[in-house]
Amino acid sequence: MIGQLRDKCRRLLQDGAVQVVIGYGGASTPDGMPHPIFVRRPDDVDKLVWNDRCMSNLTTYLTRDAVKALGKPAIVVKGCDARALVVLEQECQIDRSAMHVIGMACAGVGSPRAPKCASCDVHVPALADEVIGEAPETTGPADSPYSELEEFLKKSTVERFAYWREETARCIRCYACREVCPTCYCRRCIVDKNRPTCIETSATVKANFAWHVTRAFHQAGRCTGCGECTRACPVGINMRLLNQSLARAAEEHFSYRAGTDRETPPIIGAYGLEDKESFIR
Amino acid sequence: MSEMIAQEALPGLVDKWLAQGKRVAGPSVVKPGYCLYVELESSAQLALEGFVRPRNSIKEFVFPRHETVCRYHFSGHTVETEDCDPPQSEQVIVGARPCDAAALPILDHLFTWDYEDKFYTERRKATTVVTLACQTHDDECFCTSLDLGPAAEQGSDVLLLAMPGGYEVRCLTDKGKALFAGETRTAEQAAVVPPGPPVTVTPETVMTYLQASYDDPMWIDLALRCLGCGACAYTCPTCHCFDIVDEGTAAGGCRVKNWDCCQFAMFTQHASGHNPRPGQSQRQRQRIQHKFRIYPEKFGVMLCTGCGNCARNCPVGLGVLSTLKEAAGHGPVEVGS
Amino acid sequence: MSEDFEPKIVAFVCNWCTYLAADLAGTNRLEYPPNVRILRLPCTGRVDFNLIIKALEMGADAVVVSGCHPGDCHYTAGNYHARRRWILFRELLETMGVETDRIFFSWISAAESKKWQQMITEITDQIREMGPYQAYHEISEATA
Amino acid sequence: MGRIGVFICWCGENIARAFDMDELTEAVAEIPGVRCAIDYKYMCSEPGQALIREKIRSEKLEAIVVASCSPHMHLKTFRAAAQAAGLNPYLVEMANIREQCSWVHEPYEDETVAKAVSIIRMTVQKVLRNRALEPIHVPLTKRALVVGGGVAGIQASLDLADSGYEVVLVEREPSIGGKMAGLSETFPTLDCSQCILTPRMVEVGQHPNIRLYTYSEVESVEGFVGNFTITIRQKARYVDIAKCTGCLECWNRCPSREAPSEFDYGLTKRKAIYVPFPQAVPARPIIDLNSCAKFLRNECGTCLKVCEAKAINFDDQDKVVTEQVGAIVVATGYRMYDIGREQENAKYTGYGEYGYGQYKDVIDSLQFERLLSASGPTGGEVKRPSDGAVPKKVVFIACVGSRDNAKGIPYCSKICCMYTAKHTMLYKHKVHDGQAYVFYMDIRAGGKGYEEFVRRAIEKDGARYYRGRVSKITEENGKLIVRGADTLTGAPVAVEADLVVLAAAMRPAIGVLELAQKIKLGYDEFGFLSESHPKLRPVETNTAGVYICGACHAPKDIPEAVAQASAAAGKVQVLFSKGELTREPEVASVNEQACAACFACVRTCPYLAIDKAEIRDRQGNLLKMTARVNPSLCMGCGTCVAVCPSKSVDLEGFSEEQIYEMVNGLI
Repeated sequence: MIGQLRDKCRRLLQDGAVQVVIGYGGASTPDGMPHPIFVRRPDDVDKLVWNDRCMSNLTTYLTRDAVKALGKPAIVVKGCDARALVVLEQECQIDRSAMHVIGMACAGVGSPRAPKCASCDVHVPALADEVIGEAPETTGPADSPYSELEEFLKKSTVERFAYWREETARCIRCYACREVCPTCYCRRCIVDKNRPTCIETSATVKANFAWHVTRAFHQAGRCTGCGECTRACPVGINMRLLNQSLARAAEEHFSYRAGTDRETPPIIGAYGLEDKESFIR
Repeated sequence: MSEMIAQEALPGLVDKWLAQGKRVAGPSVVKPGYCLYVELESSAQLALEGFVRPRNSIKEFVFPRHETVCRYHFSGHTVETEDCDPPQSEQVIVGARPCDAAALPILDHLFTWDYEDKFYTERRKATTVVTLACQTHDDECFCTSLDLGPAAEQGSDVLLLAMPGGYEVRCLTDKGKALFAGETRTAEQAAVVPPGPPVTVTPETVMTYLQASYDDPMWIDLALRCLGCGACAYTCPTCHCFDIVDEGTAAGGCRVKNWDCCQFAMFTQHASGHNPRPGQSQRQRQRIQHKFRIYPEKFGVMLCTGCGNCARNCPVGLGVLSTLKEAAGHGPVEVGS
Repeated sequence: MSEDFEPKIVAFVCNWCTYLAADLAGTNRLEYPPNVRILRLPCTGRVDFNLIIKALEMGADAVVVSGCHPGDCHYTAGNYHARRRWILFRELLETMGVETDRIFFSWISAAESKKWQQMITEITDQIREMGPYQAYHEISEATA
Repeated sequence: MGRIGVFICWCGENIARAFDMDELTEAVAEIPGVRCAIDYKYMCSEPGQALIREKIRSEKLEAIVVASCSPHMHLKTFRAAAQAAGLNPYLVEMANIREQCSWVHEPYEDETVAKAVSIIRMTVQKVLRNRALEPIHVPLTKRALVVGGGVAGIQASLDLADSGYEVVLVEREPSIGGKMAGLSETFPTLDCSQCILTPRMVEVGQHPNIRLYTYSEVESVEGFVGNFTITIRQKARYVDIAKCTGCLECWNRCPSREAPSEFDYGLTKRKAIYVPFPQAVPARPIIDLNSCAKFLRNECGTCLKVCEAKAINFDDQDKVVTEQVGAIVVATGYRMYDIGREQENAKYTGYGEYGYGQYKDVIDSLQFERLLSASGPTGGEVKRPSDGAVPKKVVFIACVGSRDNAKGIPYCSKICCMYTAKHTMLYKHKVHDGQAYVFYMDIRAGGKGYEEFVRRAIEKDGARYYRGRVSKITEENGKLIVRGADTLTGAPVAVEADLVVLAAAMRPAIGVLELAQKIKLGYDEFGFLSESHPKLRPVETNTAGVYICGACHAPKDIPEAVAQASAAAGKVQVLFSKGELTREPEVASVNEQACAACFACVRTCPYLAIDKAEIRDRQGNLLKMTARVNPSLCMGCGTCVAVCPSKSVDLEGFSEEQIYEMVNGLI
């Protein structure tokens, strides 16, 4: 696979079809996680690597000015990462035709495997210009994407609140969750807006709670479940649960799964006359 | 010959401090894979083995991420302000890593050299640091490159070193002595100081390079993958930037001091809209230049203890060590597939 | 529950239906408990979830969002957009353990002054029964 | 800290009976930012307003709060008072302590008093963040586009043209006149339809203020109220109507007569070059490609030879023209429900059981209008299509499609009861020994002289009415057997008819949805265009500057369509009555630097008031994309603000800051 990937990227760069390949490169330690690299010369394609430790969702770089300035990109994506491309395209953040998408067939990443991999149904990326590697033999997703959430929801309201109180109390407001997220691309995050202060910047439980509500809800109908926020969090806040909760709601109420359908408009900004209202007095 | 405390006696001592009303902080596994320094409610939470070092640093017990420095409230048409005092209660940080403790003298200097920040100094005065020498290290550790090591004593009041059956107790200050008075017994042998990580860079070469490389395009390349979050700075034992904001309602509010990070675009954003460090490359350069050139030029000491937290916590594996290696001309370690 | 607990209820209402219903309740002298604080907004479509959180941070024991019935929005569709967001937001609050039985959504037309009166009376009684929203008040006061 | 004046009104006893007004005023005076708090018995009275004006000046107030009744009651009053004192009117807010406090809560209770103070505090918090605003001025092109040249479009065009405004009238067919031009006589007065309509058509054709585009369609609509750019496609007619003198020699000499006449609904044939009907406007011919030998087989060319004006042009092409207008009136009218089996939409099922399209003598009511018309194929004599015999028994079936959910339409088509009565009457007047039968569901004859008209058809002209549906029509021995039921007697009814006339439901004209999408109009599930408000804004739409009239909105008869057309014209005149448009400034605007250009707001805005825009540097390089609000279209609902994740769009008058500070006032 890696040979194919390097050959392809070498050709793309040699032909001038792209100016930069956004891929995975060497780790700082032998067993470490390959980190994002930006290959601009055909001679450097041998720096590209591919293994099951390629965690990063590189699509987060597509909206960054410094990366955009490098010229037309080729980007290496896993199936789960590619879903973000759909969201970015729907939200006018990328021009799909102005990039080359190299999809990597993937049997799962992380050791132990990332939680998302158990429910993976995108071993082969959609929307790719080509796919490198063979689809792994699977018998479909091993697990529901919402099993962790469903287990969690068995707790009482009081227990759930106590859980989030404890989780969010640890938050140091480093915003790694925001920065690593491909669909958190605002130029000025609401939390950085101080007239008015919707969410205080202090790392208090109150403000942290409000921040996590906000981060999660801004992903409603947009989060593609790549799990980068949770992976990036230095203090281990389980944001995945919150994302799952909204993804499940979108699927349940609006039959919508973010990043799977280029044609259906995003659910926020649209409405249905028949939307549920049993909870409305 | 050495003073020691038995393995099983240490938890009891921690609980004793707690019973004395002290605030005690130490490493604790809050969930699998996440060992953090936290305020302990009992010794049962304390974790001293099974990890290289906690993902955060002890700075938050002397320089908390959020602190109220004064309060104000409206009274009719006047505003009344009320100064806040830092807590005076004694605290013990137990199980600190030498690379954490070594940051304290740096912070001590920083918070007092031109203005005494009483919120820091009062807390610091009331703090006793019980450091545990490192038994292990990982590839991100580079304390030895900064003249520190697994049993470095800087900033510690007590240094514990693992030995069979317990810990050798080296009381380095009066505060430390007081804390362990009557709690130790004499042992036949002394603990063996474990080896530290290999020296990989030298401050001198880095300094020389940084002095010459302000406009090196390396910064642009290097910063491409930087996402601009604060995971490195907020878990760094020496990073100390903060932001002062007012938070309040129609009744009044408080002026608070919160951690801030030079990697945020907002950090240097002017009210005019101008930003002197508009891109991530300028911000990355600033972080490295500040730690390894600007600060040492001014105060004679590097703003880094080689703990490696930046690299461990960076979502894209960008730590100061790899940057320094690149800066020193060694080039980053590349690992093929 | 302490006898003198007075629930603090914040209502975000649209200018064209529920605000007018509350006006009409006044004109008709339909008495209800004074615990509710009404914030007039142009449309339920303008009500962002952050406002609900902010109200809880300010010590609200209950939050009401109310506007025109579906099909009656002064701006054609603002309430439909709002409804869709509430559907999603409620799920998030459920997951986070926020007491969704303290957060009320309703459609009250300009003519339904009686409904306004009844709803506010009921909610006030219910919250008086439930007591203050202690769990949220606690996190609002906790520092870290 | 602000210099806010708070004026607390007693409203006689209405407010004052609930509070100790002195204490309330003292408490309010203590609210941070309040410069002075003053109570008065009737703040809205002239002395009250004078007090406000005086204090604004003497205390140099920066903004004021009037604590009294609902803003729906007096906000305008107090804003005007402030303006008279030189204070920008948008720096005035009201605290509603009457409807929402003193009238509904226990007087003098602590909680009641606390609530009043709280309401005022929140309002002070808000007004501290109010900004002085100026009305928005929008330039205005005082020309109107009318789409559709039926009776409604004609009426709207003439009203506008007569009041001095230029009108661009676009009609899809080769002539204006619409459905009404083909009708015989009109209920309830039995005036000749053409006699009343054709002079109006001529007027349109000759009016100096009307630019008429027939055989043309609206291709695109860009812009917004006051400033629309319309692209119109003039379809190739192969006759240059500017050169054509209307001698109609071509028509006379054309050898082809193969094509079914559109005007006669297929009851007759017409030539390949033809004028739709003699009174057509413009009275100029058109060549039908599909029946002309020149186009089909490259033969003939007779018309070219005989035309002295050299107006025939076989190489004619569609032309696209653009027009600038400030307002649009949509009057696209209706079409009939497709009665036969063939349907373009699965929702509508048709009436296969009635044999329409299968039996020649089962016709629809518009065809019957042609049979009754003096200008029709039979010269006004009632002769049935199959053999030209005069039918002695004619069955009229009402509600064919209408009010029949099973057939896809639940609504009443409104005019069928009346024209069916008219049909029986006109038939009787022409065939004295004939008998008319009517199957109906209910008689709906609301309207001036309508009920009397139906009674006349029954009582004077002897039409036999059966209240019941027809289940099936069959043909036996040259007769149409109409089987139905008379639900009033409970007996089955079978009539041996010579002719059956079906009163089909009205549906919106073909293509109206495409037009609605171009103009961004709402429509219902049947394709009828949506008015802005059913009671108060019946001819306005949610797209500012666009109005609707006639049957494109809902089934209606001629008087209603005409009344609505005049109403729409009136609304356009109101719009055009000022030099430019002035709008309330409480609209949304985008912080374009902060905007991430996700365009959630664009998707959300009910008024399509937000556009995707580019920010370029001086060299023309694209710096970034941004959302941009068109203040001439924004209605100020603020839905965009709620969906903007970064709050880069904000709404004047209900800004983020104002609202959050109000919530911060909830102490």
